[in-house]
Amino acid sequence: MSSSNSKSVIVWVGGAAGDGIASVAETLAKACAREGLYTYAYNSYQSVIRGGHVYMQINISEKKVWDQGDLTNFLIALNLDTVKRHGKEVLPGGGVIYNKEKIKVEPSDLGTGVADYGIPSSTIAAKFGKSPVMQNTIALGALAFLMNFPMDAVAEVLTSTFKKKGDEVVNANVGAAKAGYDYAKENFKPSTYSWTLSKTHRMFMTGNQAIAFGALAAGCKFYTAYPMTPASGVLHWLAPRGHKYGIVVKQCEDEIAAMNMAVGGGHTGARSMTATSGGGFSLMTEAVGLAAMLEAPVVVANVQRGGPSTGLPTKQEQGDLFQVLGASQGDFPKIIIAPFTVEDAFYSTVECFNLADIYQCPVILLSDLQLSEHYETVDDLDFSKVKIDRGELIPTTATAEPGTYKRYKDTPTGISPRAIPGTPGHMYVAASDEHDEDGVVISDVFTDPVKRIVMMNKRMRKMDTALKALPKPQLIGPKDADITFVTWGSTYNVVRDTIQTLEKDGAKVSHLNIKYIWPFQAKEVGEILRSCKKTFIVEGNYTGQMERLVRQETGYSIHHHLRKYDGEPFGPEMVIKEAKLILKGSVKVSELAGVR
Amino acid sequence: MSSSNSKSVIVWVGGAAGDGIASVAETLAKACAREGLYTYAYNSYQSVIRGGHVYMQINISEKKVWDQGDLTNFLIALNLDTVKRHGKEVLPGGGVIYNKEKIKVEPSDLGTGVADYGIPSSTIAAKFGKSPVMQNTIALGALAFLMNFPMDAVAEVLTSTFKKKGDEVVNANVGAAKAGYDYAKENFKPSTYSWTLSKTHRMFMTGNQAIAFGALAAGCKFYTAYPMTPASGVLHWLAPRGHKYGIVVKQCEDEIAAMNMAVGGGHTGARSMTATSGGGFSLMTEAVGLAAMLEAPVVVANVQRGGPSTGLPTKQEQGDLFQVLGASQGDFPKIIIAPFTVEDAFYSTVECFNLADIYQCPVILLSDLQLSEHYETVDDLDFSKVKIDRGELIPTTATAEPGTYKRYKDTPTGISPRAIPGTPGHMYVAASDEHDEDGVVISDVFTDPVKRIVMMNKRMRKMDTALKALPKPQLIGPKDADITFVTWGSTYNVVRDTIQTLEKDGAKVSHLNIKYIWPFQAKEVGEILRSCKKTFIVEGNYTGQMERLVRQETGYSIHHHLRKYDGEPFGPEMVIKEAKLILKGSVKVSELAGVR
Amino acid sequence: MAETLDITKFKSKIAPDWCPGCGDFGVLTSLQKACTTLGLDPKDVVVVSGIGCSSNFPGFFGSYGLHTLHGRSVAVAQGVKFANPDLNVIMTGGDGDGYGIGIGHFIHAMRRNINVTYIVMNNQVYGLTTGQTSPTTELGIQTKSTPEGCIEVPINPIQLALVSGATFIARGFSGAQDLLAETMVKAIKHKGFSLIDIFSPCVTYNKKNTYPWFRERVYSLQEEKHDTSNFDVAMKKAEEWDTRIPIGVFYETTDQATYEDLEPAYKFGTPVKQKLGLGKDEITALVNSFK
Amino acid sequence: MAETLDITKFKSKIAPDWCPGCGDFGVLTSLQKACTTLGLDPKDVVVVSGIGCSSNFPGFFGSYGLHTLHGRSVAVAQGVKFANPDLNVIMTGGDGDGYGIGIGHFIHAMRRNINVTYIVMNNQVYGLTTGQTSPTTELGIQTKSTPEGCIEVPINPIQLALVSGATFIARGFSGAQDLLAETMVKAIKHKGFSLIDIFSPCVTYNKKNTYPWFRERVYSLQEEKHDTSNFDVAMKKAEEWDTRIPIGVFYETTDQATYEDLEPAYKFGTPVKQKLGLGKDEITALVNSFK
Ligand SMILES: Cc1ncc(C[n+]2csc(CCOP(=O)(O)OP(=O)(O)O)c2C)c(N)n1
Ligand SMILES: Cc1ncc(C[n+]2csc(CCOP(=O)(O)OP(=O)(O)O)c2C)c(N)n1
Ligand code: SF4
Ligand code: SF4
Ligand SMILES: [Mg+2]
Ligand SMILES: [Mg+2]
Repeated sequence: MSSSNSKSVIVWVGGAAGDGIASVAETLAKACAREGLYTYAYNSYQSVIRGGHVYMQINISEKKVWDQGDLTNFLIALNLDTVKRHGKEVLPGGGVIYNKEKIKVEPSDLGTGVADYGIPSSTIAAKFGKSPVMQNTIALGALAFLMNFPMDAVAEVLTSTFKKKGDEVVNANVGAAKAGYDYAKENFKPSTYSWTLSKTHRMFMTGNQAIAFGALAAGCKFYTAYPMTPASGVLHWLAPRGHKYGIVVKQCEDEIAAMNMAVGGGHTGARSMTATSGGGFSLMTEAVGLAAMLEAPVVVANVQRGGPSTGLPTKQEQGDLFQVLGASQGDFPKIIIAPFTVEDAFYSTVECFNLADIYQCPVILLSDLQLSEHYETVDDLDFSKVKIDRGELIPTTATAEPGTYKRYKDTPTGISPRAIPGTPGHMYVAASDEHDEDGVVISDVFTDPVKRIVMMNKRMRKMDTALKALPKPQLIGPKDADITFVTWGSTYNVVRDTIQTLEKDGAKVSHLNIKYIWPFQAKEVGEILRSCKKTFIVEGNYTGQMERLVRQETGYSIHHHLRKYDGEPFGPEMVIKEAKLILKGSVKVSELAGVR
Repeated sequence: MSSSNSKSVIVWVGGAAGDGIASVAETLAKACAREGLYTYAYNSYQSVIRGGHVYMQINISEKKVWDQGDLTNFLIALNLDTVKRHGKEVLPGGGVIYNKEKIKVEPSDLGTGVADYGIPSSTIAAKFGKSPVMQNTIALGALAFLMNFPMDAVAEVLTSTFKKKGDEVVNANVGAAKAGYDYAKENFKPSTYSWTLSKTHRMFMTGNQAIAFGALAAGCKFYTAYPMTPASGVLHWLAPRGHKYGIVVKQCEDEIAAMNMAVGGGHTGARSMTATSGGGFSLMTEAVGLAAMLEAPVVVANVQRGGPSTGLPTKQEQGDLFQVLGASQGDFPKIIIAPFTVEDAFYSTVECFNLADIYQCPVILLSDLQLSEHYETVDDLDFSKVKIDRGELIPTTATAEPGTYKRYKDTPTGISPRAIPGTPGHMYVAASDEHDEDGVVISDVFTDPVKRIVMMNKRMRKMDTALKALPKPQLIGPKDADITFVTWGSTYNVVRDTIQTLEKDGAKVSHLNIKYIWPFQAKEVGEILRSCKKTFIVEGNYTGQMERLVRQETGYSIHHHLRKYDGEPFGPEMVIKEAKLILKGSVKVSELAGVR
Repeated sequence: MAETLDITKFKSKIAPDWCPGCGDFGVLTSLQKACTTLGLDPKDVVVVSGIGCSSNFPGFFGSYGLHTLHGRSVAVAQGVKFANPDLNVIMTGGDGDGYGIGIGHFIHAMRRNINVTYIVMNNQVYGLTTGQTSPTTELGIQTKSTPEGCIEVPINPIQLALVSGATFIARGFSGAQDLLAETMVKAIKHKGFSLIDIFSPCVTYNKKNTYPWFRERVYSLQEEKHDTSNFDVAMKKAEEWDTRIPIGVFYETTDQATYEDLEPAYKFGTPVKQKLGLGKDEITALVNSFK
Repeated sequence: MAETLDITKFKSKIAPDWCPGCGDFGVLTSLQKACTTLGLDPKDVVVVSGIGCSSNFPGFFGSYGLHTLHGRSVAVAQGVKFANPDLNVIMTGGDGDGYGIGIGHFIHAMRRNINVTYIVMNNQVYGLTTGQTSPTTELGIQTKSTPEGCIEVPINPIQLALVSGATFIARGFSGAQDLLAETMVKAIKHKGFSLIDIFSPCVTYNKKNTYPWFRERVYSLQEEKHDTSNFDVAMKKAEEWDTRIPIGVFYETTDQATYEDLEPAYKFGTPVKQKLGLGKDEITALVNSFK
């Protein structure tokens, strides 16, 4: 977070939906990224198309930034509401940038040591056409001066952004930004900031874009979806690329269709995926079990948002862990992976497609709103790590003696060589009813208990095989740490940030992030946690779902927890505070911790 | 089970679907019930309308019978297939009854000491009309002689069954039964059985009928359903009674409609219920979360069958525990109850309606095929226990200052007095989006984190309130037992049976049945289990779902388990065998047992 | 409809947060007018919606309301009506909500001819999710999910309703409020399932089917003396698009019994108003039926 | 159709376990005849069903098959077709499966005019679940779930298909096998969505709509020289019931482009046959697009 690092700055841009906040923020973040700074931008928006209160938090630094931070150095306020809500959250030494011809700010709106950067934006904007968002560009220019950031970098981004709209628009925007910069130079005190700009061009992307990019890289040929926040970003990125890369991108009538179509596509041999959030996932669960029974590869992403029910459609939560674990009736093989960074979301998605093909089962990518929708600078991806493994797929050129092929052959690994429709001599019927090795259903004439057990064991054996092959969980940090953090999904990041601070203060800290949620790596996770002094899980839900899952699978009860379910992401400050209390020993351990 | 009790007998009736097995079995069981004997009948059938192999296992005794038993004393075989499959499962001293003019039985088909009771049924049947099922009636008559059961009792049941069809049919059936009785008397050796017949008339019903009857008694006014085995029995019992008791019984277009309609009905003030099995429940999950968020009372039964997916549609399993626990996204209040006997299914259903009204949340009745579909003699129900509690329901005659009523008032119990549509002055909008105490959604303009937390806590607090009020789990048997059984749902019964046998052999045995699954009574269950020497859970699924849930909620790992997932119910023999090995100490305890 | 109408009774304390100019404003006012004209008591009206911009409707309307799940308003609303047929049940939602994910409930509810009114704010796009294709999006239209243009033939809600057993079928335009309010009055009065498909322009995400676009094309069936009892003509009229687009009542019949007429359980009265529990004799009879 | 036709190629090793006399037997033989007549290779045929007696169909048919979820055959089948448009995709199922729980997928698939064939064994009852009402059960019919008689107007699948964009719409009767097989040949040949609604009597649970009942009533549209290009006449014909019931092709058009014609991604070839992964230049371009 900024305060702990002088070479960084936090900027908030606040206003109403439709005020063009995203574009201000994106221009700023892109400019920083291109100059070689790291940025992390989290947009706090509402379930409304126009109006409401929206604010984007942009954390900028020379070193990698892990989260949106806590308070802000600069607040660009596009309406009075924003000043009233956040004026007091600006750090001393910072200030509030706004159009003083539109908004009247009282000194009492701001904390002490916070500068009033009112600008006559309307007057200035008038020179550059009558687009209402022009005053945003002016504010951006002023900000550039105040954070001592090269104006040209901003101009460059504006130019590339608007060039398709023609020189006039480009010049207007660049002009407005410069005018804002100049006004600030003349009227505000010079900036205390100084930057060493590496100029390294980094990618700037969201978790959803990383997932979509990963799907494209993995050879996804069939993407189905029904729009749902916060998963729609995947659809929006893939839709315009489908016709460029030969991917059938299909918006369906509902999530039931999206999932069942994806199962059909996967069964037929096309790498298939769908994505949704908890509400849509509810409707997909029946087909998750179908995929498991047909042994059809399919990838389904659940991007979690605030629940229950429609809940908080645009807010952060990690409350669907039990839902994905309990998706569909009965016992069946499934793989659940929770990506934890934007980069990892890319690699994990590729991995999901491989695992789906190898184990011929549904693979659930469990993301969350913060991970999927926040923007972040990403160091270059390593494409040599992108390998495509189709598993035991029988070539469509193969032939077989009619009647000899057993689609569901009972094998030591549980994996049966898979033929797709169109392959000569391998005809079979894939059935959701229990069936024999050759696929013939056994539930109609006589449900042979012996055959049933063989097939159940064969399917479940795939999970034992997977458990052996999956990368093992790793404890980051010293073996003898005084405190061990446990995380999953996006909370990994705020905890990395926290740990840097704690280590600066000399604490010995370690960290276990749980990425492979199912099959659960009970032996390894249990051993790691039992070797730790004080364990502390940080997760974004009410009931402590991961904490419970860990106990269920390992018998180990984590000592301490910090849970959040108000819709807003964790900030480092609250995590640090709790961790320090725990280190001090002033937090009592949870009831079950230690009991057998 | 029979072998351990001379005053009992087991009869199997086997043939193909459509052979009229159910009616033979029902006549026999009814006759026994009317004479004061206890009976338990389990039908092993297939997912086919005609043909396939079906057999009904009827366990009859002077004392309460807990299950279908293991092997049989008499086998009524309606086709050769039945002889081939079960001939060897007849106990010495017993025999096989069949039509020797239709079936050719080899001595090698039967075990030693098993009598061949072939009857020229076709010839005899000819005298009583040409209905093919007449030979079943003849076999029944023969059986009456062989088990030394009063012929009149059988005649009486046949008479009452067929009286609506006219004297001719009655006489034909009674005649055929008598003829079978007489033929047996002349040709077979006299029976060794003797009965003390109390003549107590007992009810004879299935678990589904008990659930349906319970719903009727509880004042269910709206029952929605989409047909699904093994839950359809509830619909089939209620449908013809709807117009007699003022219940709207509605078959819907799918389970999504069934559940959402029930939520609408419950919200409006009618006690509403729906029932399905795992596949249909998958489709209902989204609306389970809806009910929780609207705080609408609704009862939904999931009658489990063999999974995954379509799986084993007509077979027993307890594999949906995780599914109901993970039903719908996010954290929300819900109550899950697993009835364990036919009587308890009746009382539990009544209880579900009360809890739904009191806690204004979805209540899930988690039954299973064996419990719901087996027939059993039931001692008279105690209707003084049937109380109707609508909870904090505001009378529709009440009035209030416009704008003063808060539907979701934050209260110490979490329960907010509830007004239903039509009540003057209490208008509000119930929303699936997060809302304020007055119901106004907070997710559009500004998702106030403080309000969000208040509402989450208020809803979840209802579960703390419920935990205090729910009946506490009780350990049956001595505190110092050498072994403690843990069960849920129908396995309670086979374990009761097992315990009787073990106690005869002098073992000290106790038993904990878990009826209230959610909110989980962690404190009590944990204390009880930790006070036991050897714990042993018997459940019908592959992954040991209840064993895992117990560990998740209590941190306690049960020492031993017996799991079954082949579709057939547990028989006492296999449970006894395992229990004895455990008592001997010759079974190693499960890995996690004992570890912290 | 008299402009002097005082509709405050049906206003809620919440100001609609639709985009300025959104077609849904006109639908809201029209329903407030209609319910006022009908002299309904707000406590006896239940407005049930799904999820979507249009589905935020109940929050802005002064009566009992339910804001349910995306696509489920028709299912939940039927539950409300089954439980208490004395209530006026009105469903409000969008084209995606009703004709996309919710189409199954829509069609089966019409078969039942259950006495409810369904108001669909059809903007031919998914608004709340920021502009994807909908079941009524025209061929070739570019949206976030169909950047190369929509390639699925749009649903024709009127024809679908005609062949599915709805007994009152109309279309409205939020730019023609008085006609819309009148149509709503008829629809709510009608005994049986009534549908009003309403052109309610999305000013933010639908750049083709705008107010002007509709104004140039719509005409009133009633002004043209359209015979609302003629099924075949209604089918033909429902084909018109592109150049001239009819609004008003397409079809209306009372020959078909309503669900309320046929449901035998209602002879015991309104379910929510019945006393609960079994009498002694009922218990004995039921217990004996198991013996 | 030549009786000498050798259909063994399309027989599976499993003997159907339908009740003796079930209408589905005739449908099975007819499809075997049709596929043989068309000279299809079983490896290129995928039969996709839901759950129900009729949905056990794929198990008895000699080709690739999918036995999916109740009501989802049309969704899964479209996934198969999207992934590999070179396959002949045929959906088989029941009235409950297709017109009840599955009606949403059915209607939206027709809008897409995707090139698949849907064969519905319509017995107007739920067979596998032992005889409850179905969306095509006639008014007044008593079933396990409607002991007082069905009170919902039955679905009219032909009219529903007509207004929903299906481009080949026919009806068959399993008691008229040759006509049925011929109709199937046309349907499979047709480019676009083809529906054949088939009267396939349930001898166990439907005591009204039996073989004799249909035999007395059905007549061939083709024999009556019905104009299959006339939408309005097709609508009228689809109203006929009670006394005379038409079978054969109601409506057929090739004016409407198929989904396969319009989906831009197909210019890269059949999805399952494309090579996977990105090239160096593609990677660079994509990476830069994020900078
Ligand atoms: C099960 C489920 N799927 C998806 C969504 C996301 N969602 C919310 S509104 C909406 C569509 C809105 O379109 P429409 O019904 O036409 O209403 P409009 O916003 O256009 O008025 C969708 C897909 C959801 N809330 N629930
Ligand atoms: C989600 C779900 N709901 C319900 C069922 C139970 N079920 C199996 S078949 C069937 C209906 C069968 O009727 P239909 O589709 O007409 O086929 P038929 O047996 O008449 O040929 C139902 C309700 C199921 N398998 N899955
Ligand atoms: S997005 Fe469209 S539909 Fe939604 S409120 Fe704005 S204008 Fe209305
Ligand atoms: S029950 Fe009906 S549909 Fe099912 S197999 Fe028998 S006759 Fe056919
Ligand atoms: Mg819309
Ligand atoms: Mg049917």
